[in-house]
Amino acid sequence: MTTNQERLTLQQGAPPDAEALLASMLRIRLFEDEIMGLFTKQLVRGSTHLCQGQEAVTVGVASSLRDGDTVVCTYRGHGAVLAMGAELDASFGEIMGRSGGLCKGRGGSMHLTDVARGVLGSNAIVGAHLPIAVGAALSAQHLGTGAVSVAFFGDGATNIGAFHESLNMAGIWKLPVLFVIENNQYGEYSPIASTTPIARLADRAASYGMPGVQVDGNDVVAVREAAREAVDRATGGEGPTLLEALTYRHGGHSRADPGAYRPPGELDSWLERDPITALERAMRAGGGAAETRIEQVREAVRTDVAQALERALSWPEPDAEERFEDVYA
Amino acid sequence: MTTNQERLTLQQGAPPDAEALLASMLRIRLFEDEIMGLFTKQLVRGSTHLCQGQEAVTVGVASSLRDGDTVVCTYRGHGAVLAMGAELDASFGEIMGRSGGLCKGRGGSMHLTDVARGVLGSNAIVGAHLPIAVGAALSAQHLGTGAVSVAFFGDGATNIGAFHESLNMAGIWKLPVLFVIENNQYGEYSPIASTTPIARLADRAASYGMPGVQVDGNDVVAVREAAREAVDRATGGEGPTLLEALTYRHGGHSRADPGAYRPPGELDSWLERDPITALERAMRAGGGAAETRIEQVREAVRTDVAQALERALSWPEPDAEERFEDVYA
Amino acid sequence: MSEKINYRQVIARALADAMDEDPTVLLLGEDVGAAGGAFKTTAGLFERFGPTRVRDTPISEQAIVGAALGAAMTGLRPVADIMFADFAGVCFDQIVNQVAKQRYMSAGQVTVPLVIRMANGAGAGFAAQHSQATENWFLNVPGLKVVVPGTVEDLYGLLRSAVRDDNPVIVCEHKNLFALKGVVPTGDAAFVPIGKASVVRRGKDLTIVATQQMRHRAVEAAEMLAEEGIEATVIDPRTLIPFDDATVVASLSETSRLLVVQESPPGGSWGASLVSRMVTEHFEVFDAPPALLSADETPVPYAAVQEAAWLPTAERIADQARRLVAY
Amino acid sequence: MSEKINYRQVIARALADAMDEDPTVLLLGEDVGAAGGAFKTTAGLFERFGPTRVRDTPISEQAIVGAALGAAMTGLRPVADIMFADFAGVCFDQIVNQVAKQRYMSAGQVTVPLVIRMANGAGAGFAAQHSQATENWFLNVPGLKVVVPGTVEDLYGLLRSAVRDDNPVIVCEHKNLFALKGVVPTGDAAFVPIGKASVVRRGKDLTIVATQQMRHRAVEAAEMLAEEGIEATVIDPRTLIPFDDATVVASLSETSRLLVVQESPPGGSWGASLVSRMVTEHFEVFDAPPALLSADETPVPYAAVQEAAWLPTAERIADQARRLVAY
Ligand SMILES: Cc1ncc(C[n+]2csc(CCOP(=O)(O)OP(=O)(O)O)c2C)c(N)n1
Ligand SMILES: Cc1ncc(C[n+]2csc(CCOP(=O)(O)OP(=O)(O)O)c2C)c(N)n1
Ligand SMILES: [Mg+2]
Ligand SMILES: [Mg+2]
Repeated sequence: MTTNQERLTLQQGAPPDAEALLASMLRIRLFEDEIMGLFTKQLVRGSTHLCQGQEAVTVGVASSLRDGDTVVCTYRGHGAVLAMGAELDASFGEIMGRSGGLCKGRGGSMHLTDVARGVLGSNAIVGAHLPIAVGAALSAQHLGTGAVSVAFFGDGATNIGAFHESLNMAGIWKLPVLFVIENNQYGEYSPIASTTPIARLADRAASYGMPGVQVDGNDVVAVREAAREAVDRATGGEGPTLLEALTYRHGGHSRADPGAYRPPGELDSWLERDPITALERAMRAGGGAAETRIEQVREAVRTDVAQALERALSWPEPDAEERFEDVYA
Repeated sequence: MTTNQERLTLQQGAPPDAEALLASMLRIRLFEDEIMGLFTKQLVRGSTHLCQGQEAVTVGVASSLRDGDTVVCTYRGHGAVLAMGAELDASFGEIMGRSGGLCKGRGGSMHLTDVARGVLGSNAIVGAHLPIAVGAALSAQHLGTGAVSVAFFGDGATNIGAFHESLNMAGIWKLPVLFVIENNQYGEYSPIASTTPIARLADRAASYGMPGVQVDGNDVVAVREAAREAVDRATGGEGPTLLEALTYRHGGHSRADPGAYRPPGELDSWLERDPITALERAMRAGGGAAETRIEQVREAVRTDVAQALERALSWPEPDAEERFEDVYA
Repeated sequence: MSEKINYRQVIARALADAMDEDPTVLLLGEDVGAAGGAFKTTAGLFERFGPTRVRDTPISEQAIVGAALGAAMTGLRPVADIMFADFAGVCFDQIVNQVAKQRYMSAGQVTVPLVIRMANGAGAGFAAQHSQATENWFLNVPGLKVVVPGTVEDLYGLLRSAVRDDNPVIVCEHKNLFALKGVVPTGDAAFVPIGKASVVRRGKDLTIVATQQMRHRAVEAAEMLAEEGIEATVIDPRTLIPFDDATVVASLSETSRLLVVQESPPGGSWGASLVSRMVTEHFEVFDAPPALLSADETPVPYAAVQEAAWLPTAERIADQARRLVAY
Repeated sequence: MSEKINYRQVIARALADAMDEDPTVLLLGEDVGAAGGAFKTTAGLFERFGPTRVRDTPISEQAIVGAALGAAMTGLRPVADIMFADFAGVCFDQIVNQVAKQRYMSAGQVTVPLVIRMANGAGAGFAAQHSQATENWFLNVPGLKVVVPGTVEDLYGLLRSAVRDDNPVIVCEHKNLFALKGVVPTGDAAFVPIGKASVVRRGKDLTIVATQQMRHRAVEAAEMLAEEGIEATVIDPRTLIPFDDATVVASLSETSRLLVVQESPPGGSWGASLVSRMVTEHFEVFDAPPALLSADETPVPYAAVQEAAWLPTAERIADQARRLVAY
């Protein structure tokens, strides 16, 4: 099975496009921070699932994709959707149920969709989007588009039936799929070890005749490198890859979950490995007025996020009658 | 992963209880032969799935079980049910929809159930009985009965979601389950290689932290030995085992399927490895008037099956009004 | 093509014609390819269109339906076969939570031109897990269309319309009608619009609504009744979602008596839903209580006498009709 | 225990009392243990009864329901929690083809004392895949019982009865009623029989039938109507399978006007099924067309104004009632 020993990582220094990667990760981080605030202000309905701490996974993978490639993700999908380039204001708007939202307010926090950017949908049923990713890959293979299909999902999702059926089908048909496990160590509140009898989830790839690769999910360069290899395999007709990115969600599972079930010190040790700090550290190590460049990026993203939120807040709720639209084509 | 190198097989000679094993396998063989005839005479409705050629798997496993152990199997379950000791006449009767049937004619060929003999049910939904087997094992563990739960299923069933969820749950809870793959090389008409990207299905056990054992499914002794080891693990609190028995169905998938999709010569090569002939060969090699003993067994089983069928044919259809019974307790 | 063809064979013809017409149409399901289908309903397509357009799948209904959905969202027009309709149970989430909702949740960003075929119905001795009228499982789930063809012509015409439709369409092929014969018209005349009922027989005394196997028994009953001077209109809705209420109402305005016959238990059924719509919206037309003749409220029993008794018969339909007319 | 307790907390109390009563009662589901449940409805049980009786499971609903079924067939009384009711989609085969049919197919050889809990309903902004009235998915499947408690007392009483019942019982806990308060009687008085409706309010002018969230809106509507001199009877069936028709009929014989209110689309719903039974079996009692007020025929939208409009409101219930009485 492939391992990530020889693969390029942040240890070898920040990549040329470090600023772009930093901006993309910061964009997600600040976006999610704002959503938390909006939720407590009751501007977000139902529930919301944030991904602070996991930004390097979605940004790393997204940065390995080309136009035409597609992504499906979960209810914890704000990061994936933004990493694919979705507008901040339309994303804020959707989560607040405003007319200008990505889905005109009809989908909400768990269903962000931006087909123009390759995001086919965010799914609120654990594992249910994996078969959909297989289907997108089937189209790519059948139509010869050369596109790759990516599915982001959690560690807990590897225990549901749809995971098994999807990897098996993609394996037997050698479909161009990247199955990306965002292993943040927990389901909702259960540590993965309490629900899964093996430690290395990537090993499940062996059941489907595909490589299983484990990578530091807080190292955006390592993630991108692993994703690129998988994209090359996929486009080369060698089939799917199961990519396990080890990461951590800084917050709770959803809403106001304080994450009390986490052993003391665990969060701190992961905060020290914060993917954004890690990239900035590498940039600084590279010198070249890194400090100013980092501050410029931070400032720019802060402004973008603030202005986008302002715009979204100014949008009206959708017309109630619009609820009858799009049930059928 | 455990292999069956060192394990006892027919090569080391026929076991002391060879005659009992032979009788049990013959009972199934002749029963199924009669069912084929009854189906063509339209005395069996819908469809029926026969297991000639696979007798050593169910008989070998059943002979490793103790009172209180339970079994669930598939629509191709006549062998498992008979191996557990179900009466021939009641089994014939059920398949013909007679009042004296195991389920009073309400279940039919795909749903033979004989709880008194530990058969909790035969299932017509591929894979759906695996979670039920997990539940029976959960009862055994929770109530401390020491019972073991067995699920027989096919090679094709290893690709359905319920397989994955069941093995994972049994693995994490270390439940006393034997997951027995009757690998007869085909789904309905598809060779397993056309639907499954790996050759050795037992290897899937690795995803669930349990041993995966492959055994010659046409060697009743080898099957029993492997099953005994699994039973010992289960009762010893070490958890479940995935046991893959390599075998072959001599007939088609169901009804009048001629099995035309099978490469020429394949059936013949498996007929040479017929599990019943194999046991008889070992008995003969052991000498001791084997020929007469074999003939006595054959004669006795022939008579039992013939008389049981006669009885079952004499039974009336159930009363139509009985269809309203047992919807609720 | 004016020669006779049966309900089983016409499926392969309809699919072949659809595949000829549109290269993005692709079939997937267990043994739909090399084996020609568990019911031989796709015989010959694998040889003709090859393994990439006629795909044998693993036994993985969630992946079959979900992959078909993903493919439909990205440029193909897949036709997924889940064999016995009862297997909709193992992929129910994909059908009701995914296929039915993707377009709505995305506010129209995705389109789902998807057909899901399944063999429904009782009467052939397949017992409790292989005989259900699963068309009733989808009635409460907006976003799906459901067709239940009862003749060779309707099966061909609705299957062709389903493949051309830009929405998910569930096509229920009744496994007890495979031997039924018919003749398929040529050209566009062969297309049967989704959502349009057919008036099988016209009579002034009562309106009988039934689908598939029950439609044929209803016609049988109507013929018995005719000999007694009772003239029944028999309507086959052919589509359950969207349902052609107008045709039923038009008939009721003449007969003012309604008898709905179905081969499933009454709870949550299309028949109960129709009766409810008719009385809540057209109460005045009724001169007698509407009647709903259903199968028993039990799983489907295996024994021949029990399954036969479980299903409404032509005799029982006629009896119910007589009581209604005598009311 | 006469202190107030809410709809969320009473679940843990009912389960604790059931577990005290019977050592074979065991809970399993995702995060029902250490975390006390995704909705905190099992808080404290893990600490009190330990990890073998309160089992955290992998995210594997098919295995959860199937394991509970197998355990129920072999001596335990499992209570399976599948969290949001919409997840019934991923284990639908286990519920409708396995749990509902094992006893029937075996001709009574097995008994299935099993409870499946799920949080149903809309109104809280959980959007299309987490808000459905899935109680309607099970109506066409004989072999199951389905209860839909709308008050703290009914939830406690029905959950206790469900655990004692020797049949599979689906308990729908409405996620928008968790804050509702009530007082649970002590002893046997606390048990609510499965299959018995409750008459919430008596009036001579019309009969309103509604469950859970809609039951409370119906009462609100009835109070508005009372101020106008319209007296409505409000009936909460509490159980959908088996349904207490008798109580509805008794009321109709006084009011002869029926209004059914539900928070799902009409197709295949319990409301349509009830209307159908009432008119086919009790046509004479009606002086006006029965009315069925349902949610819209669309998936559940997320935006506040849209979801609010999707659900019947007290105002719309009152309007419908006025039209009915004026008929
Ligand atoms: C089929 C299904 N079961 C249960 C849930 C409830 N649920 C939502 S998130 C979640 C935990 C998922 O854990 P994981 O896959 O690790 O993803 P994460 O939330 O950690 O990103 C669960 C159980 C669901 N949405 N769908
Ligand atoms: C969920 C489900 N999908 C499909 C089927 C139809 N079917 C019946 S038997 C069978 C093949 C099963 O193959 P395998 O698991 O190898 O068992 P075998 O029949 O070879 O013993 C299929 C696909 C089914 N019964 N249930
Ligand atoms: Mg996780
Ligand atoms: Mg097989």
